[in-house]
Amino acid sequence: MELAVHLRDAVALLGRFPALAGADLDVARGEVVLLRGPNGAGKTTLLRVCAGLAAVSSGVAEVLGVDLVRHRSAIRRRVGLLGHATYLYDDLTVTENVDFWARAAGAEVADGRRALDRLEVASRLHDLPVHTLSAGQRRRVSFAAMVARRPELWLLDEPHAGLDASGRDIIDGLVREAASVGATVLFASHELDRADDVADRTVEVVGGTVVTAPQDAPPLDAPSPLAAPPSEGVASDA
Amino acid sequence: MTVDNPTTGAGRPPGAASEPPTGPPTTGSTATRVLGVITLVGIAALVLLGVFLTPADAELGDTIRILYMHVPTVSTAYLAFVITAIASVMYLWKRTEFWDLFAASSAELGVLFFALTILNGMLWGKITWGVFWRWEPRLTTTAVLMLTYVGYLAVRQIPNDTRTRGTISAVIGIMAVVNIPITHKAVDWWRGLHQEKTIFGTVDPDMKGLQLFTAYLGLTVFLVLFAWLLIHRFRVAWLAERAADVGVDAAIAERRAERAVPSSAGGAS
Amino acid sequence: MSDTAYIATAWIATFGSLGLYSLWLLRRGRKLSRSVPPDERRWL
Amino acid sequence: MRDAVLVMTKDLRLEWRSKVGIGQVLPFSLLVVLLFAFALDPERGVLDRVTSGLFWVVVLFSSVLMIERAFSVEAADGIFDALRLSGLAPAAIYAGKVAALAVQLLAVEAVLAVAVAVFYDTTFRTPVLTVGVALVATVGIAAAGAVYGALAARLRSGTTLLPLLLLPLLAPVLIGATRGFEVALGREAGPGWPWVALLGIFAVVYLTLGALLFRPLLEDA
Repeated sequence: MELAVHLRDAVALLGRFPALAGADLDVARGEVVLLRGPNGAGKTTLLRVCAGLAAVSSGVAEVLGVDLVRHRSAIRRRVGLLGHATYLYDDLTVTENVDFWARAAGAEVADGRRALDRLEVASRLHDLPVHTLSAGQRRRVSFAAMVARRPELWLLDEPHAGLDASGRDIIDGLVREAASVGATVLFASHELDRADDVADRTVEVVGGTVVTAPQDAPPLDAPSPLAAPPSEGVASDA
Repeated sequence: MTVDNPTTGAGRPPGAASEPPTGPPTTGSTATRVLGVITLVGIAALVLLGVFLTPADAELGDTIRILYMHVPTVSTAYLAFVITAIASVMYLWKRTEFWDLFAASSAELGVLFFALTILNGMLWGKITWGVFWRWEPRLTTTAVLMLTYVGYLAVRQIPNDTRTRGTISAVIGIMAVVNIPITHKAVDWWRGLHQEKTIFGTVDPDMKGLQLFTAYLGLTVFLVLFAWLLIHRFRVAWLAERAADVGVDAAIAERRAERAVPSSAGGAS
Repeated sequence: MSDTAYIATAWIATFGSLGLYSLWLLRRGRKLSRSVPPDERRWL
Repeated sequence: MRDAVLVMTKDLRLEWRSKVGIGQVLPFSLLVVLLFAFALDPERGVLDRVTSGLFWVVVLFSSVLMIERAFSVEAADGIFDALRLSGLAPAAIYAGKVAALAVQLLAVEAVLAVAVAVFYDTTFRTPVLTVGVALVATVGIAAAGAVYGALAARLRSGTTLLPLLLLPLLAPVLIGATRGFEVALGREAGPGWPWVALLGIFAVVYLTLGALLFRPLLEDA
């Protein structure tokens, strides 16, 4: 079974702070894996490393057959990342944004519009500048922009955040559909009840490393007040 | 010269040998001591010859004594920026920390030598023109070019991870060095082509005997001095990075410790 | 200030500042060397 | 090439939507033209001697504002990451940004030229040379500006750093463009084309350099 993501003892530094301190992870193609873990555990960095955006300072890191330590920009085109940012130009309208990102990826404008409809972004919003939209609507538009690019590897950082119930259903549907078509999905989430029935497997990220928790691991209680990271003022990610 | 191992970031395999510190306590080494001695002897000779023994110049009078030190200073500065550009290209290609720190060290020396160049130029100007500053081609070019490299050093002060800082510095290092010939040409045309008494006449051929020897002595002394400074500056930069790294292994160990106790301390955020 | 005074200033200022810079470098090197484990010191 | 046009149209549409260039940068440049008039006491005939130099100093300041704006848009909202993932060739993004910047700068320069002609009653005797100098100088400014704009946009104190990095580098452009305009205004004898040639070398050198350097800049700076 060909591996989409293969990490062995991967270390990724944010400044001097080891956001990833030796992570091991194997994800097969077409698998949907949920990343669970407290804030600051390194989930976001793990996703950014898989997207080829964060540098791996030591260890083995191969995504979609590309060695990330040597030339990590090679896989970016084949990866879709959805984070807390919207990745949208505030002053451009919804359609202009989606059209731009679709055509930038070499996809058709029609793909973008279809993705918008899949995300049920009301057509009356299509010609409004993005900054007038609510956070939930913006997240749907950025999700549509990502879907239009048809990435082989979906990296979603708390995709459900800020979405209403119908939005979450749409996203879960899209994730299942993408996995069925052979795409691989890696997503971090705190909504454990909903995420569990979408994900094939759950993996726990703690302290910058991956602990493959058993399927029904007990829910985590709230983390105590957090110790300041040892490095000078580099805030670690969520 | 041992080239750094190909890992790109500052991380290195944990578990370094921890025997008591036996390495040399300073950035000195036999090589630098030899260079150091040669430099000091050379400077002494240069001062002796340049200031006292050589006759005043037929055309430039005593002001040639400043030139003996002035021309080598500016040549070393330009050499420093060429080295920075080459090291920057190598960094963008090889991505090893060695080239990044090498480029930065050379740039810092370049700015120092440019500052001295301007200082000497103004003093020379005071004698020749009676005024510290004239919009004379060489002085103007030096001032403008120095500002582009002050920008280079300013960027390196901004706290950033080493990869980003390295890449941005390399880009500036390359953009700035290409500006040197262009600015030279522009400023020359700007002040018109008539060759007024400029301070940078190449080591003019009609100099002879002792004057010519002193001029070339100056160049060699400054090159050796530059080499000595560059080696030390590079090692200081290298040690600064390693000193910062010392914390990384502890941080990685501490981070992994969180894993053992997942539900109590939680991740640092 | 006579010409020779300017010439003297030029030489003293140049080698003075180079000397100070070198001392600063050596001092900083010595201080940093102490805080770095021995195998870290890489000489050209 | 198609990607470059895509980026350029996106930038120009962004400008058209937000009107920062026309609404803020252009009025700023006209304001500075007035300020210089206040400072230099038009009666004493100083103004017409410094018109071309003043024009280009104003253009340089306006270009810093415009470049800073053009790239702060990209740095916001994680768009820089999206660009890295987008599959757009870095050189295409660079070319698109430079083209968009040049178009906006030329618009500002056109209005500025009218203002200068009116306020300082200057007449551009040889319009062909004037336009030529302006075109080549603007391409040079945009070419160097786009590289520094991209790297300054993601540094924390990038806005204050951009002028320090860019303006010294643009010294040859300021010299070439000013002297080119002096010839165009008929205030200086001699051929104007050497200055255009100098500006041309600057533009070509920095266009190629920018296209080459944008890849590492985008990749992991």
